[in-house]
Amino acid sequence: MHRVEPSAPLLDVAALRTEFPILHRTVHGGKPLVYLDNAATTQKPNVVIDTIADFYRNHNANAHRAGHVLGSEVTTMFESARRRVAESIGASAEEIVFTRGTTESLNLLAATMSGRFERGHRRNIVISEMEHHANIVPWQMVRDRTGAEIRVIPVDDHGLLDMQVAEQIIDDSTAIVSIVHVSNTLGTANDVHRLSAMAHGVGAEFIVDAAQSISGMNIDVNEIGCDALVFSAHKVYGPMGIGVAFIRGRLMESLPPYQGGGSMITSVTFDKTTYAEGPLRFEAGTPNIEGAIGLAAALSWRDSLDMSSVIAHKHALTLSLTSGLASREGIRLHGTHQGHSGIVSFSVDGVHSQDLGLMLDAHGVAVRTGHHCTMPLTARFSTSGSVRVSAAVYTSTDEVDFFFSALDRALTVLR
Amino acid sequence: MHRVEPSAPLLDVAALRTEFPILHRTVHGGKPLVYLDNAATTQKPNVVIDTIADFYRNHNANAHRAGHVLGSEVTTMFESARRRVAESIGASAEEIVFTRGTTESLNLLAATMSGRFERGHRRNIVISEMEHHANIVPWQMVRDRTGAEIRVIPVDDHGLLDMQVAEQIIDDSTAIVSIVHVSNTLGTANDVHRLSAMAHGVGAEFIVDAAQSISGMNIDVNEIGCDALVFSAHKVYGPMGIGVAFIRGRLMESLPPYQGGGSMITSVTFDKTTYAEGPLRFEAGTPNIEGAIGLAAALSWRDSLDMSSVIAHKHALTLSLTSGLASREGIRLHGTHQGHSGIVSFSVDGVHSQDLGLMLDAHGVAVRTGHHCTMPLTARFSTSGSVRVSAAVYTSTDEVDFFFSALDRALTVLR
Amino acid sequence: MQSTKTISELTDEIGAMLEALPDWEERFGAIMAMGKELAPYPEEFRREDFIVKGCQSQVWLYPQLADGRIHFSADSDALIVKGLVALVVRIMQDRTPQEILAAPKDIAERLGLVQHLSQNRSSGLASMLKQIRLYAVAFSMRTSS
Amino acid sequence: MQSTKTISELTDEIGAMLEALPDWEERFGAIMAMGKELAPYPEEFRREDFIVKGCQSQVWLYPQLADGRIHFSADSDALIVKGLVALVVRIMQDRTPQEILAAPKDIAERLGLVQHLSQNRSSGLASMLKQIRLYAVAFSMRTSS
Ligand SMILES: Cc1ncc(COP(=O)(O)O)c(C=O)c1O
Ligand SMILES: Cc1ncc(COP(=O)(O)O)c(C=O)c1O
Repeated sequence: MHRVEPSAPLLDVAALRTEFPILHRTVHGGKPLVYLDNAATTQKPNVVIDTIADFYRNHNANAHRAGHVLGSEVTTMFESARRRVAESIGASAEEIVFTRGTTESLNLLAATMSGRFERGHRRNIVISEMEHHANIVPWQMVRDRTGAEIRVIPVDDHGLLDMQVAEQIIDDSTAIVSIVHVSNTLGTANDVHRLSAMAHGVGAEFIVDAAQSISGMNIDVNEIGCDALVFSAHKVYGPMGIGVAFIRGRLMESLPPYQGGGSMITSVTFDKTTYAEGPLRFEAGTPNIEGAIGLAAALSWRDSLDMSSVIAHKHALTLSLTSGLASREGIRLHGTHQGHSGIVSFSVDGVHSQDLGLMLDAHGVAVRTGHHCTMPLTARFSTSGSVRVSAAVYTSTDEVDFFFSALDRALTVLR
Repeated sequence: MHRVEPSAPLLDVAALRTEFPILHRTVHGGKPLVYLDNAATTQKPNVVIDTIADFYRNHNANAHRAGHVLGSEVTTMFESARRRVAESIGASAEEIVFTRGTTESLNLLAATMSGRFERGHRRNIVISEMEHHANIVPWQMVRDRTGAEIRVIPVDDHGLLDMQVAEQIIDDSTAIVSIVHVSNTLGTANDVHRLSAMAHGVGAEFIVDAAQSISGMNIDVNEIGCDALVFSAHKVYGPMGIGVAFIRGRLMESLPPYQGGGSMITSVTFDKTTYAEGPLRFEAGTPNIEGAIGLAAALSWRDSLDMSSVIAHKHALTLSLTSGLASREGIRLHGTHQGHSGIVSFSVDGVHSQDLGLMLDAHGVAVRTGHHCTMPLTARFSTSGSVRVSAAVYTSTDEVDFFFSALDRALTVLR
Repeated sequence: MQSTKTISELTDEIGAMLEALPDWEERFGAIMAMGKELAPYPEEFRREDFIVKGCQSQVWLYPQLADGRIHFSADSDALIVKGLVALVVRIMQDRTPQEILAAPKDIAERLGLVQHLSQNRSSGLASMLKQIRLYAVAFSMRTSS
Repeated sequence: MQSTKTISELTDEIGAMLEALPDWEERFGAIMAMGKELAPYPEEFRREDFIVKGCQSQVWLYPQLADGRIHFSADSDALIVKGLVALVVRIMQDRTPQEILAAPKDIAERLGLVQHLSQNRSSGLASMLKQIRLYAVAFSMRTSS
């Protein structure tokens, strides 16, 4: 987690909001939309929408294979997008694989790394109790195929990983440690540096699920020291259907291909096929070029903001949310982090989370309720799921105020 | 292949072209773009571009999981897109899985059907010599894992499948027959009805790669009788990063999940996870909702055209191309179909296909050269690859004329 | 008690009633009020087998055949969803399996403004309707044999 | 023969020359003409080992160290690509491995209008430059040891 610098220049949220057309729409016959479901997906600024439209209006072709000018333009755009992604996380372009999203990135890693469990003495993978299903189910599939063991770092009542248990279960029979950077349900930021050191200390590989951290912090894969890091474009102001698996060079070289098809081969005969090197080996078929270019535009937009101001703004929002909730009776916060993820989950005694979500929606406030694709974690804190409020860089303090007035009204009706 | 009806109303190509902004751009300093690489990817009409922009400007949210109004809207749009896709190929919505494209669809099928080869007496899969790498490599991966045998239907000098050999090698030890509908290299349309009957006659399952046929013919999965059919949106005027696997209900029920993550589960604990039924089981993670909606818009656009007119127009283009090429000296057509795919490949004695492609590009004419991701097939006809010209519904006869004048000029320089 | 109106009539009537309300807060209020009028759910049937799958909250639905008509008991741990299942039960209560099977397929849509809820998978409206239809199929086979 | 100009100067010069041509037909003409001036490729080195990977056509590139400088022979079965490899060889011919390794990394880009070709992976321009660099690394290790 980044330090919050009190001296950071104030973010001009009103100006930012003008760049997001959807923030000006109304719902349910005239109610302003108050979008607080940003952990599910973020909205897109004009520059991303326009980049996509411009791509199809002026450039569209298939990359890599074409000998014509459109093809060259598009290959340049696609490979610049790869460099742009690499730059923004401190990687090199050869380490960036484009996927459909975080989920596919983790499936790709799980499937191609599963050989780790088939030979040698390293027989377990360590994840945590706060993982998204995307970082649980692919490993369960590997387990079912290879007999690998899944070890789980538990979460304490504050919503923090139990690092003492982590120290114990990450041992020299561990092949992989794969941990979420910022929890999509609790908003907790995990100490990935320490986990990275633990993993490497026993010779295991370390994977970071950065789906929720990519939009609100500067990420440097070398500073973290991870072997792989994954995220989705749609959670960082970019389009759907595109995501990233950063895979460190020496790890990438050791991995077999994932899907087969065009682009990922060097030669094909019916007897024998040889595979391309580098990221192309993992990008079978026509890639989502539109998506890659849209993602690059989104990351450039993100990088045009002063990150310390973003952090200060989201820290302030997070504090208003947690303190406002804590001051109301009968509300239980799930996790008590004081960070800047903008994500806060809670439940209300005697009120079903779904009722609360629907009532808030009646006022135009969009939040998420349920298990948030983290069933094991959510079950730990509440049987009826939780209400999750998640702010983005364009969330205004007025919106947080409006959320609280809607919450109070909803609770009056529901209790 | 559809019958070409001579009475079909004439397509108003000039009017169609106004809907495609990219067709009005110039390349290399003022040369009008003559885009004849449509088999690689098609251009997008305004309605598709606008649908995508509108989605992000006014609706964007994550589908399925949200309890708020945006989420409901988007779920409705996403599931209507699924119904739209289903309708346009005569399937039911529960049989439509959204993937990244043809390549992923075939990988999904190969991976989830690979159990077929691990038990029982059916130990081979039949493909053809004219398959795209996407319908070769995934099966080779399955072969390497399970020991399955790959049998190949050869192609004759006319570029047609040798159906006599097909009859012999499709036998009661065949588990799957997977064949391209229209060859992306030769333009040949295969007799999928007959192949379907052959496959089912021995109790095998039949898969159709419709990547090239979806844009230019009406496809009805029941009429073909296939068990699965796959295609990419970007080849039918739709966006990149989205495709379809139609999987017939009873086949789908029998398949294990492919990737793991959110949406495809019903419950997750660290011990045991249960999977959703229907297409959602194969759609782990946030889907490419933008893409699905864009694809639906593209299919609606396609369906707004009179298909018999499209076929007549593309038949005429195909005939001009083949007859124009045949009338020039030293040019060898690869395959001699007289169909309406708009795809024609050729090589020129003593001229390297790449030189020809680059020279045509110098005049603004975009064609594809090389192996077209069908190495085994291309190698059969020429060692230096081929030049492929591929027309779309918006290709004008003027463009074909321009292609021939550029070709003549290029050959003068190159020979 | 079975309504004297047809399934179709009752659906449109409830749809119109909900639509007439000024906003969603009121609509949810009306829906929750329907939930409060539900007869208590028999505790012996609060079992896994009678849970309707595909709802974010727990929904129980228990059918009983008497005199050729299906009588439903229902409950949910969430108030709005309990109201929704009450609404559905009110439409379908004490009908013959044949009546239920002949009911229009677009009940969710015809509830009009509830479309928001019906498209919202977590509300489970579609799952409830599907479950009722499945029970009707099962009972119709039993009564006809 | 090694040019009296530096790699960088020669690159810019060729870039400017190509750019000055009115269109791509002429540019390809000029490039093909360079290909025709290539010394014949020694048949004994027309071997798999000397094929440059990553080009759509076949490209052979054979390096020889003499007096501390690398002399390249090259060929291709396609005319334009043969011109391209001739162009690259002209810039890099008879240089020391150190000179080659110190050469600017953006030669492809600085060839200016050839950018179209350099981004066009099938032309293999990037692969040729990479292969030359690899040979320079290999020879520099040999000369320094
Ligand atoms: C016949 C055929 N099959 C499969 C593919 C692969 O499609 P995609 O690259 O969109 O996955 C293509 C196109 O490249 C094709 O033409
Ligand atoms: C922490 C985390 N991991 C993984 C995912 C899965 O991302 P996607 O659905 O984009 O594949 C999400 C978002 O849903 C997430 O928040």
